[in-house]
Amino acid sequence: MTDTALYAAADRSFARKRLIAFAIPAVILLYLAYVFLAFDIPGLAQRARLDNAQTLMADIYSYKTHVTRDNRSGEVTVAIEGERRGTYPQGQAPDWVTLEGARTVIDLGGGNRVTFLPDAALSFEIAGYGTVAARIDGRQVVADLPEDLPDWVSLSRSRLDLRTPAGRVSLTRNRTEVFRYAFGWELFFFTLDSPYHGVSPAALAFGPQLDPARSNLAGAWADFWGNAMWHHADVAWAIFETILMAFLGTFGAAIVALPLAFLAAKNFAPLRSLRFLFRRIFDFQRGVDALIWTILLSRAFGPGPLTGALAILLTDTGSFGKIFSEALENVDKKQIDGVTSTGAKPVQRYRFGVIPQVTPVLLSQVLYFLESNTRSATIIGAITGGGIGLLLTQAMITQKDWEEVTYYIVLVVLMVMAMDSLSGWLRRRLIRGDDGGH
Amino acid sequence: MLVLESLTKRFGANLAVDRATFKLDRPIMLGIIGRSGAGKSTLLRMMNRLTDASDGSLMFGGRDVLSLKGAEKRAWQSQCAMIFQQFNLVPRMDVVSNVLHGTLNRRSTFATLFNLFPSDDIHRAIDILDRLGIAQHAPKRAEALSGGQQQRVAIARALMQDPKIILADEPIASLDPMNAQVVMEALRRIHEEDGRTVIANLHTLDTARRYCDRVIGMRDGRIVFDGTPAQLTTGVARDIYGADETFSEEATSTEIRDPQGAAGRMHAPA
Amino acid sequence: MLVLESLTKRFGANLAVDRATFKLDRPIMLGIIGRSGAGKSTLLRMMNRLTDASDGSLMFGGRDVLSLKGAEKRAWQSQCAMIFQQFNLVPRMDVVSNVLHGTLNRRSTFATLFNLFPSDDIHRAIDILDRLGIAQHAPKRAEALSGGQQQRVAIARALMQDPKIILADEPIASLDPMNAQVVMEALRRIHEEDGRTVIANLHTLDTARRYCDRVIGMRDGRIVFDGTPAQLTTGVARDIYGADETFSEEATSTEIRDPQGAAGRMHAPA
Amino acid sequence: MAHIIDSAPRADTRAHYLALVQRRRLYGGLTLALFGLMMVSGFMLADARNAGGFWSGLPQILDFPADVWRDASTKLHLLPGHLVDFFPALLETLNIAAASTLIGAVAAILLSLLATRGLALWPAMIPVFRRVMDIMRAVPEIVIALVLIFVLGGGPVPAMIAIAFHTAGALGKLFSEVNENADLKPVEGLASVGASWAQRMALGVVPQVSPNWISYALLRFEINIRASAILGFVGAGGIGYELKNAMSWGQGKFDEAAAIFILLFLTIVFFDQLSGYLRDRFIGTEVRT
Amino acid sequence: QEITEFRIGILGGENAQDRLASHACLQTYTEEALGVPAKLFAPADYNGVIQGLLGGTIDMAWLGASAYAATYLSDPEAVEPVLVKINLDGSYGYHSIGFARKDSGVTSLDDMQGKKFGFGDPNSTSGYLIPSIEIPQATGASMENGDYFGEVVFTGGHEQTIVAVNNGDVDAGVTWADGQGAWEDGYNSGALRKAVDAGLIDMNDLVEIWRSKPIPEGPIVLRKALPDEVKATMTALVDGMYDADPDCTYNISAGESLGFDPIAHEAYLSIIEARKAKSN
Ligand SMILES: Nc1ncnc2c1ncn2[C@@H]1O[C@H](COP(=O)(O)OP(=O)(O)OP(=O)(O)O)[C@@H](O)[C@H]1O
Ligand SMILES: Nc1ncnc2c1ncn2[C@@H]1O[C@H](COP(=O)(O)OP(=O)(O)OP(=O)(O)O)[C@@H](O)[C@H]1O
Ligand SMILES: [Mg+2]
Ligand SMILES: [Mg+2]
Repeated sequence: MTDTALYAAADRSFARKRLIAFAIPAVILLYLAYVFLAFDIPGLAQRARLDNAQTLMADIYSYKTHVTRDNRSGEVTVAIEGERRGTYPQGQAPDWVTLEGARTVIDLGGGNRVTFLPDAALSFEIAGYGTVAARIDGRQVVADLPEDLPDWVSLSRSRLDLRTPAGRVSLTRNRTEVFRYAFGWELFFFTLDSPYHGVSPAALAFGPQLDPARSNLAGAWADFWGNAMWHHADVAWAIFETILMAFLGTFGAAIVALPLAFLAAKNFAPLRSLRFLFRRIFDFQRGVDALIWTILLSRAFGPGPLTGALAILLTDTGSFGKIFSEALENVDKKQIDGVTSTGAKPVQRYRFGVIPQVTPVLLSQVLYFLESNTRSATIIGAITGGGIGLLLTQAMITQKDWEEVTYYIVLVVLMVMAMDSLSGWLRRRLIRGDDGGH
Repeated sequence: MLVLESLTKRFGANLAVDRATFKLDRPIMLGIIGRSGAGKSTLLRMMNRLTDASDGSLMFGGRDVLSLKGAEKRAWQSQCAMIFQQFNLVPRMDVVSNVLHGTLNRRSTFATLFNLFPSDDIHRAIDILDRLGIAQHAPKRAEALSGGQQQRVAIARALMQDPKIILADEPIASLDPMNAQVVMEALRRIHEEDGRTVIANLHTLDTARRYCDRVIGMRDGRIVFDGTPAQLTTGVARDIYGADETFSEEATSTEIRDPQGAAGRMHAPA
Repeated sequence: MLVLESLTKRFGANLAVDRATFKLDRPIMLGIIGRSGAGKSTLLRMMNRLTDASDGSLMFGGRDVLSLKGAEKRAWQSQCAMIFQQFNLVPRMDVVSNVLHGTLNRRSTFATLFNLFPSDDIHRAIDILDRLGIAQHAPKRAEALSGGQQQRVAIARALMQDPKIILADEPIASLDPMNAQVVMEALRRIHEEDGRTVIANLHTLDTARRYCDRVIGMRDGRIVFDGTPAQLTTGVARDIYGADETFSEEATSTEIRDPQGAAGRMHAPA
Repeated sequence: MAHIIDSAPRADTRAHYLALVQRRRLYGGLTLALFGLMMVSGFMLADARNAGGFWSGLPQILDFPADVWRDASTKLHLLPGHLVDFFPALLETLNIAAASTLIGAVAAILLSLLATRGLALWPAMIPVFRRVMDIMRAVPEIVIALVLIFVLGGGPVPAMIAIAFHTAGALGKLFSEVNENADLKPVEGLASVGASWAQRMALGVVPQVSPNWISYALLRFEINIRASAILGFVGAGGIGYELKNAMSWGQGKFDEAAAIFILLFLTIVFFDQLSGYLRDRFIGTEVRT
Repeated sequence: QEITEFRIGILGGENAQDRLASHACLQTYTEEALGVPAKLFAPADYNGVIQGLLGGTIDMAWLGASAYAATYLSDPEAVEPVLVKINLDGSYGYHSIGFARKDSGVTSLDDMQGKKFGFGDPNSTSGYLIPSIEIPQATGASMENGDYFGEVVFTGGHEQTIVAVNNGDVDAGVTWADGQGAWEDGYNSGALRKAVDAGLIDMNDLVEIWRSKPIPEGPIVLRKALPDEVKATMTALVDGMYDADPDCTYNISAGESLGFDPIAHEAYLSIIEARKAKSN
């Protein structure tokens, strides 16, 4: 009898548990389904541009050199990534391009060869396929290709486009272009106008002096640091500015928040109303968020790292104010009593009764924030105009050089991880080794 | 010398200390006993001015202690050292720094904020630690010490204040019997050698009997006994503790029986 | 039935279990004694495959237990229940759920995650709890129970596995004498009524003598004694525990002397 | 004699301690000086590299809010309409935050279990999973969002994926710290009955750690609301996008900006307080039981 | 009254590094002419520059006409227009150009019904203000989502618009160009030309679908509060740049031009009115 009652009770309790076990995932799934529809994820598949992803992936590890002939003037230019700053001086070209007056022979490697012929004509020897010849006939592009075009060819009246693994060739009335792809980040170390371009590191270190005015190492460093395509010096400054924003913002906020936190802590606030007021101010500062502070401050201070630092400072004063005052509310009264009983003055009471207790909590919080603020500073920089964040977002928005974007991303990730390790290291060191309670 | 007149503390409706009155006319070692909640701590905290009294007066050397304010109040606190059950040290600071806190009242705020204590003080602190047998722990953090050692650091801090009176609020309640004995002996020695008044809250009868010259018993905030240890019979104790017939002294004992049979009072009652 | 051959476990340079060899040919109740660090726990954990053996073999019914992997290994674990000194229940879950965990191996992961235990199992769990005298605690959280009750829940979980062998690692070490007796009696009853093999690590001699059919003594990882309780003389015990002349059995005893004077072995040795 | 023996170690202690104090003062002083120097020079450098100076900017700090107020105050009657108009954008921002927190938390649970000693399914892989979480945590959301906007087009999905990715790393680390403190006994108990890894985790670990997990996830949700608003600034939709457009137009649309700001601010404060309250409750229950 | 440094703000249109690089020559000339350090700032968007000018943290910038109007409407005393870029044919107007991908089949606004249309930055004259007034006149419908176009979005800037159209993220967009020279080159100057020079697009992939009436070129503005001799020096410097250093002129004027000529506030009155009309 008791057993049947127990059976029934257990059955009921398990029925309830099953209900909960199913209800929670069901609610979550239902919500995700709603989000799925609200965000139009089914439509995403159509909108997604996988060719973009491909471009991006290819750009990350390779670059292309453009060989362009202006079909009106017949002038041939060779430019890395087609950029002004990556253009070979007139009459010069990499060794796989042979300039022979009206003819230009471009060796794409592996038996693929493009020849620019006079009068806007070209021939393209494709390994394993044959030769494609094309020219401009009046206003129209004509090419000797079979009726059904292979899928790597696109031909219209105004344009011929041939995409082969060795490279890409396009012909329009105005110009003929050949792209040759190569691994690596182009001109990462030296631009074309540097005497050190294409010189091996060993030759740099031990070889003959290349520039009479400068020693090889000093010259190489100067040319690398001032690289006009990669702007290494500017990038280094940008990283430094970002870290500076995080550093000033975080520690500035900690310094401002500490005395205010006393006014907002239950056990230290002289007035209840004052405590309430400061709590609301902290909530406000956090609620407004660094992003909006940045916008508000940029009127007064203009673009630059100081504005970003102040924005972080304002938000974090709110966060720290809250965290610190909670830490202060949890202090151990005994230590304060101990110091008070010796006749210590109020300031001494805080110095010895309170500060040593809260320092570990405070310090570890501040250091945690330092790391996360490095990330925030990247984002804020993108908005105020400062630091690596601006370079990164601008490079991304203009969607041009994904290798630069990759470079910045790698740098940002390394920067954040470095700050993470640094703050972890400081946390371990200071909190264990801190005996003065500084 | 020290005169309490109807010293009273009210917490809301609760009378924690109810018209406590007694008088010390020379430095003695005074024990205050009573069960938990009897008002012992509150009494001591009022004497040190950690807690404000509700009523009554406390005179020391003719001065009205309760009316002192600000710097004068703190000066009084520095003359009237306090030792706590939980030691109340700053655990993350080293032992010497903790002892040096005893000089805070005398030194300028600014210098102490940066931990700049004169080296004379540092030497004296080490001497005091040495006297209490824990000089070798000087550079350690307070939290790294055992309970008994921490309590001796607290005593050292009190001595550093060079006080007229030492108030000790259940100084041995969190200690094991061995450490309890060391600490009580240290307090006794300070009383005897330096001639300082020591007032100690104790919750065990035998400790009071063994170390004190005079014992005060409190119950529900009132002083219900005031006499020599010899007058403190089991019957009186039963009254103080509000216990019934089954009360046994051993229940409150923490004493270590001396194996040589030399246990007992260290000295004759005053 | 169960054959251990040179079963060995090395932790770095330390030989926790050193070529343990014994054989059980029918279900008995086996006690393993030895002092702390002798390797008792490690031996049991290897048998349950919670810890991988370094060397040797363990055969059960002709099957090589040590070579089992994945699902087969888990199937073996479900046939060879384990009871821990610290109970190792899920404290925040109710008693019945904890007992039902004994069926995890048989049920699909998905079903168990959603609490889809068949109601037959639920009823059986309650029956088992009833058999162990704690059915009334079925709906409570495990953490709300006393130690002895929790250990009985652990035994219930073991029974729920319907195992051939029950391994118990110091099942009574964290229990008071009263609860220890209840738990040991439950284990004995399970052995006798269900005919299951019970292997229990015990750190007290008298418990082993009183409840076991056969006793193995371990010292420094090696099996130094294997015999009936009757053969376990004080001299032998002294060898096992590595104690000197002052060794007294009472030092390890946790037995409650029966006030009616009916204490003693519950049954004749096998 | 006894005196000499007695005082020798004391002199030693003194010298020893004084040396210690000297050293500590030196290091403390140096640290403090270094820190002060870094703060001051860092401030001066930032000041120099900024377009406007700190001291010259300080008196103007209220100019912008004043402009906004001047513009918005004449159009207060439009405010309720704006609040309604922008509510769907706010909802989108909240949905991004909630969905990414959910997805990120689920991934974080898996990652953290795989990266905790004693719980990991493949103990040898623990360092790998830890590194993975470190990297996921280090990548700012904005980076992933912008890359995904390139591939997927603008809208909430890139933001959601970006935030979820970062959340998985950030929560994963916190979760694995919680997991490390979990009691392994119940897990061992379940292992002894032949439970599979999933069963051991779900029945042995989750009940212990879920209050802390939930508390951290709530905190993260709060952070993610801000993150998703910020991502709107770079084209990921939601309230941030509206705010950027209104703010950029400036004079003339400050009433819209003000309305959006009020919505965003109230939302952040509301969820801040709500999550604070819920966290107290969850941690509270844990303490109680 | 003295200045200690001179701060030049550069509007969006290129990525930040390239913007700074193309203005480096101007920075050098400024330092030579004024004898104080010159600094370049490249905020992320128009608003950054406008706020800088209003707050007095940026001394000179080349604004779009609409951005000038925004600045003027916020504070008439903040800046004054001094110079304007002169096109190769001597005019100082330019056009808002609507364009689409050639392979999308869109050749005019008529084909855009129900499709996705992209503006640039809300503060851009050609990227938002003028098309948002003139296109509704042409289509006879508002720019609200679904009214004529299926969806109307802000891409954030000229360069983003070009990329978005080129990628097919939007079906058509508007940006600025002088409308002179060859379409294939992206005209003589403007955002399209810059994109072509940067190797970003091939103009053969794109078609023009709409062109606005001429828009007055945005002015180079100086902060009114600057000392008069500084204003005069800077005006003279930029005015004479075309003769002194054509390459630098090419860099700072986003393509080929005849340099800069003086202009006054009155040239922008109509734009200011248009902008007022677009405000709530
Ligand atoms: N800060 C306070 N607020 C309110 N009531 C208090 C406070 N401090 C003490 N009391 C009350 O005053 C009474 C006396 O407390 P007191 O701590 O002085 O007793 P005690 O004799 O020291 O006891 P114990 O041995 O437990 O320390 C008790 O009823 C206590 O609850
Ligand atoms: N996980 C481990 N890693 C390293 N050494 C271990 C481990 N587990 C046990 N040992 C060592 O193996 C030896 C045997 O330990 P075991 O726990 O089996 O002894 P025991 O007889 O159960 O002792 P106790 O009564 O203390 O439980 C001991 O020396 C112990 O330190
Ligand atoms: Mg007390
Ligand atoms: Mg064991």
